[in-house]
Amino acid sequence: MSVPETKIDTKNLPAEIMELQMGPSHPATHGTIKFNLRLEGEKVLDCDVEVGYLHRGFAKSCEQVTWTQVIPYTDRLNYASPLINNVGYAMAVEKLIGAETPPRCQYIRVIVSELSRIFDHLTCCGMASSELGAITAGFYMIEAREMIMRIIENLTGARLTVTYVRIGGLKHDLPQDFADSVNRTFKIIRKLLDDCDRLLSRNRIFIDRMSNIGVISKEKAISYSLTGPILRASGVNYDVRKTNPYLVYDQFDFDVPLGTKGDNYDRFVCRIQEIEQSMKIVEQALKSLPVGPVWIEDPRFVLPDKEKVYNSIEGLMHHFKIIMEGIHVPPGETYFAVEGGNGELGFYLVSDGAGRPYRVRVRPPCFIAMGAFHEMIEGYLLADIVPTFGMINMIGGECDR
Amino acid sequence: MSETSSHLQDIQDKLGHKVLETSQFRGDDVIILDPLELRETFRILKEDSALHFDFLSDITAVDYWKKKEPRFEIVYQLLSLQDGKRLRVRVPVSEESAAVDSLTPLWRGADFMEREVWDLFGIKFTDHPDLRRILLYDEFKGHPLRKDYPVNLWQPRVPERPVDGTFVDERSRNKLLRLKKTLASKDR
Amino acid sequence: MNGAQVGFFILAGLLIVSSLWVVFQRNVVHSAMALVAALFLVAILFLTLNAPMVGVLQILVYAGAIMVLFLFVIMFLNPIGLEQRRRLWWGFGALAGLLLAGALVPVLTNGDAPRDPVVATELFGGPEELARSLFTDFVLPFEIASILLLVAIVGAVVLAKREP
Amino acid sequence: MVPLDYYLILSAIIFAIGVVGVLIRRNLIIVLMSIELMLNAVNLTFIAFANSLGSMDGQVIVFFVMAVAAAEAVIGLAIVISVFRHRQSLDPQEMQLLKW
Amino acid sequence: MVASTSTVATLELLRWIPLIPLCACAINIFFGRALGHRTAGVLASAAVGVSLALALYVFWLLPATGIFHDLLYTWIESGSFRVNLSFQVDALTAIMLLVVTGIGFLIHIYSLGYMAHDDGKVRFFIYLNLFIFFMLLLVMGDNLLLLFVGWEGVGLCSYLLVGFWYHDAKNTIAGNKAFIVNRIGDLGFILGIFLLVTELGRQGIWTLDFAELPKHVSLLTPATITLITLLLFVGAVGKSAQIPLFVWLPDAMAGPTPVSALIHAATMVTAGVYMTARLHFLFAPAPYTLSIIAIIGAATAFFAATVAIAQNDIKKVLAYSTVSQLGYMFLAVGIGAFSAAIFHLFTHAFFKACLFLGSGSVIHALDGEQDMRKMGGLRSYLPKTYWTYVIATLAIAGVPLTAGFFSKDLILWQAFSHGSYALWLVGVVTAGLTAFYMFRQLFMVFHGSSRVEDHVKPHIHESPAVMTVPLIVLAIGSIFTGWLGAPEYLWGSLWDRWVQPVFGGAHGAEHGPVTTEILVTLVTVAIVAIGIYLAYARYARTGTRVVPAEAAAGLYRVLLNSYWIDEFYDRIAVRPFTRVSQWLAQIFDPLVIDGLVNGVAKVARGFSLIWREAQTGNVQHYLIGFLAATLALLIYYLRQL
Amino acid sequence: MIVDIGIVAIKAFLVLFMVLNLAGLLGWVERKGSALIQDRIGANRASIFGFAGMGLVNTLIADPLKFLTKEDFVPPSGDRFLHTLAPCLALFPALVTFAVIPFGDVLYLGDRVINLQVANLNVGILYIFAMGSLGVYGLVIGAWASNNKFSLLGGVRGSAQMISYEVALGLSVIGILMVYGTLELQEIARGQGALLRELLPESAGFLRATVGWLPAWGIFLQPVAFLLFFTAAVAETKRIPFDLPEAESELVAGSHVEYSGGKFLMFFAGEFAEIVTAAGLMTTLFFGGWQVPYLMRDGFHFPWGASILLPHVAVVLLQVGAFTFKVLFFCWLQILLRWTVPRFRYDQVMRLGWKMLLPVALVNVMITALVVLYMQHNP
Repeated sequence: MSVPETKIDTKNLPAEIMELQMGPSHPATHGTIKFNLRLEGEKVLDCDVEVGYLHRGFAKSCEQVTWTQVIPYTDRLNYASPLINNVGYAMAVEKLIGAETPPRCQYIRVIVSELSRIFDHLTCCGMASSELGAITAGFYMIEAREMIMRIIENLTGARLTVTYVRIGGLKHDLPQDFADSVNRTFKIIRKLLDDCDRLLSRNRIFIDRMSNIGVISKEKAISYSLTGPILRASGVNYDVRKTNPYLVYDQFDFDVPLGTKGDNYDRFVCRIQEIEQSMKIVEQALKSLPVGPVWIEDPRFVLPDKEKVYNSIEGLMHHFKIIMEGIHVPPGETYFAVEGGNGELGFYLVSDGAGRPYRVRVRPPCFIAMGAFHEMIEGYLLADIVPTFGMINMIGGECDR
Repeated sequence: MSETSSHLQDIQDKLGHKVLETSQFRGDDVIILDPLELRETFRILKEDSALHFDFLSDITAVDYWKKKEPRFEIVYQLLSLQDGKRLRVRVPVSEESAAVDSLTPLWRGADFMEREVWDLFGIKFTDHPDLRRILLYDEFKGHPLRKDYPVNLWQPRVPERPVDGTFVDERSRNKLLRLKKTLASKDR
Repeated sequence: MNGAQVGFFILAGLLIVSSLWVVFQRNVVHSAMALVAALFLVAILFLTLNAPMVGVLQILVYAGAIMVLFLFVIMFLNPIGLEQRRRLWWGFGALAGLLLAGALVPVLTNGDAPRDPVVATELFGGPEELARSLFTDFVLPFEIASILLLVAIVGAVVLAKREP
Repeated sequence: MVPLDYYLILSAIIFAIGVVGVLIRRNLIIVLMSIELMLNAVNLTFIAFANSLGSMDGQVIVFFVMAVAAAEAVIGLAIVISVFRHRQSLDPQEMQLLKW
Repeated sequence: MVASTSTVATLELLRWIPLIPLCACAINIFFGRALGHRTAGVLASAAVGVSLALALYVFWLLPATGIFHDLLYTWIESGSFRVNLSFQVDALTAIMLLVVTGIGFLIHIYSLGYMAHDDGKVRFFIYLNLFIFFMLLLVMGDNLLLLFVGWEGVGLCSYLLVGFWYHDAKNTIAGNKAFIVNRIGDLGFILGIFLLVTELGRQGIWTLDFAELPKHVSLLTPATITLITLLLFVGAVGKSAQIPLFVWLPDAMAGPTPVSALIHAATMVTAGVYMTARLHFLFAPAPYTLSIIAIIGAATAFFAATVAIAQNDIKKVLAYSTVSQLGYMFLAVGIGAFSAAIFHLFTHAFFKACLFLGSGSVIHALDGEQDMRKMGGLRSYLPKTYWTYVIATLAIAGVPLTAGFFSKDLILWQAFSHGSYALWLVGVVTAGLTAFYMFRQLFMVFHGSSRVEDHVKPHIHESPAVMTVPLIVLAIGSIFTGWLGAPEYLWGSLWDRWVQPVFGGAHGAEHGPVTTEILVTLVTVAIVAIGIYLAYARYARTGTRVVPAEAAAGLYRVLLNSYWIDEFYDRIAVRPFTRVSQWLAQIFDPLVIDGLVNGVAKVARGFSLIWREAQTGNVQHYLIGFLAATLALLIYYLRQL
Repeated sequence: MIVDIGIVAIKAFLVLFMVLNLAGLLGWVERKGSALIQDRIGANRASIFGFAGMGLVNTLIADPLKFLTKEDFVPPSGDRFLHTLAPCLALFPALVTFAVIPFGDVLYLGDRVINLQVANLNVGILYIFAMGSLGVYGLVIGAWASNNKFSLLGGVRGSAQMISYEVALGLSVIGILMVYGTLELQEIARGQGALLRELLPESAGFLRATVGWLPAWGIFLQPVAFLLFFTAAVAETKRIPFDLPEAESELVAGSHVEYSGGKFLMFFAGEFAEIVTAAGLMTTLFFGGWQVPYLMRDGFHFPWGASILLPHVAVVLLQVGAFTFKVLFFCWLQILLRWTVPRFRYDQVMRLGWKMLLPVALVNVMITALVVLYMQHNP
């Protein structure tokens, strides 16, 4: 008897799987990144992250220029918080040299780092909320960010490519009315954040979109080497400023906000609270800002005064040597990490004693976070990519280098 | 400093002959490890309760072309979340057998970092689940962070990749399609 | 031939054309759109037949819901590729259709219903009339129809749902 | 006034077209749509008779036909979906399970 | 026969008596799990409690010769044949009502405690409520068909409850046995109903109403009546576990003890008695049947009593005791003493329920142990259980001034005065046996030295109040209910005055000389006393060795295995049946039947192989045929025009 | 005859003109409004010959011009015919629905009585739903014809969403229909001219005394229905928080992703026309339509007895003005909403529609039915 051989397996029917390439030019993938998604309906079954669209060969470029000339390159890493990159790189080189900057310089570095962190978090949260459709709240944050931007512009002369920090010091001291303008701005920012809090943090739709989405557990977060707000949202208390205090962070009173669930909402709240903590640090630093030079006193690494350069042959030669050959960093290697906007921003430098770095390696926090993205999004819906990716705060410049 | 030295001594005791050399520089603890059975060595570093380097900060490599033999060194930055101790592990790899054990079974975050090292240095990681280029495109030739890769080298142009599985309604006459057809006929 | 008849012929012509389109289009979505047009035209014909309520319902139910469902399924499955025309088979089908129409027309026109419509009242075909009829004489079928719809919903869910 | 016969002839034609569609098409969705067409042809006769007899019954029945059509479409499409999942095809000829 | 002169009144309250337990049952079916075990049980009990209250109210309203009637709707209507779904309550029904709801309520309460730790509690109460509903339907139905529905319903519930712990195959087998044996009886019963309907129908009377039937009994020939009553009695034999269909009842003890108490002692098994009493107008004019009933009853009573002597399972003893007591009732029926039968039914319900519940309490205390050889000396552990048990045992044994004394004595006196001395003798001997085995049980369980297994010993505890309070109530009933039917030489029978009108002149109480009556009673009491003494002598002393089954010899062994009746049935009925079935299944069916069927199929297939080519499986090809036929029809129609 | 046709044509033209212009206006309002909310300046670059002062007018002209002069792009693998048809399908229902919405009471012109409504259908509200249900085709067909996975996803989302919310939309109105007992919108609008105390039964003396002075607007009789209707209507217009078919951050622009130029303008205008229609419906069903409180055909009659008599033309103008004002108000409300809240996720929208709105609407219908029944038996 010829019974047609059709076994109907109702459990494992072939699914209508749709392959969708999201990016690299897609509104949600700010910066440039591509997700190769496999969807079942709207559910993400599989997500392959493709990065590298903004790869500029940062490391290779750094090997071609002098130690000092690397600093502008670092501006372009995480362009939402360029000052932290500057600080991190400069301090890594200083560690290799074995020098320590004067206290005023350290205080100013703390101030600019924290301003940059506020800047970074505001950008991240603002963009994330506006991608969710809450454009107004997003604009409020952008407005607050714009005020920070003005302070930085006033300080460094540039909005984004600041190049403010130097090896062994700073480009120049703070301007006159810096403290006043910062305090004035913070007042406005606090009010704006209050507005955002009302528009977002207690908005049912927003909470529904954010909470329990992109959950990553404590153990997995550690296993994926996540750092920064993402790790802390999962409940791991790791902040470089607290664990390995650098600069003068150990002199300030601030808290590290921690999450519990490790979902997007925790990340969002962590970042918002970190803004407040950063403002607290800046205010403390401004209050106890010591007087003194902002440069170390070591002619091997510091450019001479312009007066000397123009008036004496030694000065001119000194200047020429440093500019043309670069400072001579003793041979060796070192790793130095600061807490960047997205997490541990580490610099691994190798010097062979010449004026140029032999190897510059950045540990890019958001590049590593993108490695965990598929873990965060698989099993959620297509629309959940937007907040999840937004809360990672992938910055193309830093991720792709 | 004696404290950290004893720390290094601890590690040496635990790992035995796997540690080729230990050193300290500017307060950083550095050990150089034997590339053989690397994963097991790292497992000890990660899971030993006294060492407990449970956080893998970074993986990168350095090319000591014509400076050192073996040519490459893979550099791991480890961190202990308990007390914030850092440890740098360097693993020399020669050019001929440019491959070491992948650490993805220990730290899943090692995935991207190892792919980057493969991409830029051409060092293979055995047992890596998905060792592809990551920052550069698939057709890229060479590994640019090697010291013998010239800075100003131009890569060949990549032809357009074919796109499969798209439904094209032939009757839809629009400019682009017409343009392509005329171009094709001209080629003929 | 008066104005009403001219209107009817225009509508009828359009209806036949769109119906033919439904059947002979190779592209499913085009077929579906032609069917929407046909349903819309039928609704207008209903309006000319003193049945505004049913006409509007026709649009609401058929065009607004059922056909959207069709389109939804078409998109959901997204069947790629066009059907091949098989001349012999299609010709045979067309012939059969002609035969059927040829046989149906005389049978249908042979009824003993009055050829000219009864003059309708103002309310005829309106919601009140329909509702009165529906909820008095036809209340049992109405309830049964509701059960039928419920069964259809359950059945559709059971059929189309994939086991997790 | 348009005579009743016109409507009847029209619906006969539409019905025949629907039958042709069910007969010749090799796409289940179009087959279903052709069935809808046939139902509509019948509806048209109902409405036409209702008008000519001055009775609401025809319209009420059309109402029920619509309900049935909705149910039929829903179930039919659900079947189409599950068949497509098994066969990756909408061709009725692919579904010849009902034979010995 | 005599049309009752009673007045018929409508009382819409009646319908709620059965419907409330049914509602509770339905609620528990759908929401029982959601309500939780405890609430479900309380709900079920409360429903029966409400029924009890209603029954009491109805009882209070009911005049001595009145009938309450409540028509729900007409169930079957076919020509002049009409069956209503309607309830009636007369004196007989009222008593049954009180027994069912009263005992039922107490057992529900008891079950709350007894089943407290069982997983299937909700299910249990669903079944119990359903049972109560069907039982009430049985006793309240105003026609034979409704009675039959209740009859089958209680059978179903019995089956469900016997096999309640269905995880154990033994229990399900017991349930099946009960069901199958009952089916044999029911077959007779339904045949009897059919015969009654057709025979009456032949006379142009189409009815099954109890109110109507008596008027038409005279239309039937005596032979027909005898046949009908015999068939009906077969049903009663099955349901009430008489010889030869008693075998299911001992096995039915596999169910939970409250079930045994309610179904297999107090209510369901007495349905047969009730049925014969209800149909007394049919049975009374069938003397042949009555004598058969009397003989079967007496035989059963004696036979079961002898078996009970040797049983070691506490519940088995009670089961055989029940069979025996039912035999008494049928004995009473057989001599036409319906009133006495119902009276014994009534008192028996109390003391037997009390005994079962007491045994349940013992089993509960001993963690499920049922073997009397592993009991003993429980008196001090379970004081309340013990004292109620003592009272109930006294009652069943027929010790003077207890309920059992009065009712049993009434039956024996009726038999004696009826002139059936042989029956009387059997009854008296059985009474002695009853006393012996009941006291044997009492002594084995509560007296003597403890033979309880060591691991159980520390856990022995008196049952909670929910279980002991029903026991106490029932024990009180076991004494005082009997006083309702005291013989004339004491204070006279309230009972007869109440019930007798129902049976009209079916059997006027025959009052012989009082001295004779007292003498007869004294004989009975003496024999009972002997039985008690023997039991005391044999079992009451501490350290008594209890004969284990293996060592049993001779008569004891015969009794222990209940005359090997089960085996006998197995030999003569079950095994041949199985063998024939096997032959049919393994030889006849595959070869002959299948051969025929397959042959037809093969022939058909041969043709189909040719025809199937036309069946492409393609819908559209089928549509062509469809279309062709339509066209043909249309053309045919056109040609007609 | 000719005059009648002329009047209808004028009414149709006026309504069409107003709706389209309102749609254009809303485009400007939306930009300026959002800018106002977000502390920005907003659209200020459109200038004609360097004259940038009148932002509104300039934007009204510049926007369409910009769209019309852009390239009309059809994706290479798309379906050209359907791609062109889709925007028409999107715009058509949005425009024709306004035909049955009354914008004023009757106007007496000489001995001619003009009903200020383009078409008076006895199944008016059903007509609106029927036409509204056609709106989904533009979206779905456009999405399919683009042959783009993002637009396909948007189309699937859109069709599911619109069908789902049509149910809630329809059910939310049933209460209103029961209260006023008609399907004709003009009748519903007229019904809202009464005062509450005329509707309340004698027995509800306290209510009559306290709120009896309120006009019998739908919002007072069916407040829940209004909330449901508002939500469902916003969902039907596919704007934030329900803009899943477009969802620019995840689906780029969803169903519109392959549209540019004039076709996109049609989608755009269709969306704004839908807003206007939704606002018109909200006004007519829940806020008295063209009714001004206490304004009768001959002037104001206040509940406390005072009255101001007005000429007929003034009354009609007041009514039309009130209607326009209300419509504008609801348009603004929708825009406000769009710039305030984030977007739902697909499953959340479905959950809201089927598990929140639908049951609440059903309960509302039942309660309303009970109350209406009670009032019929206890007048």
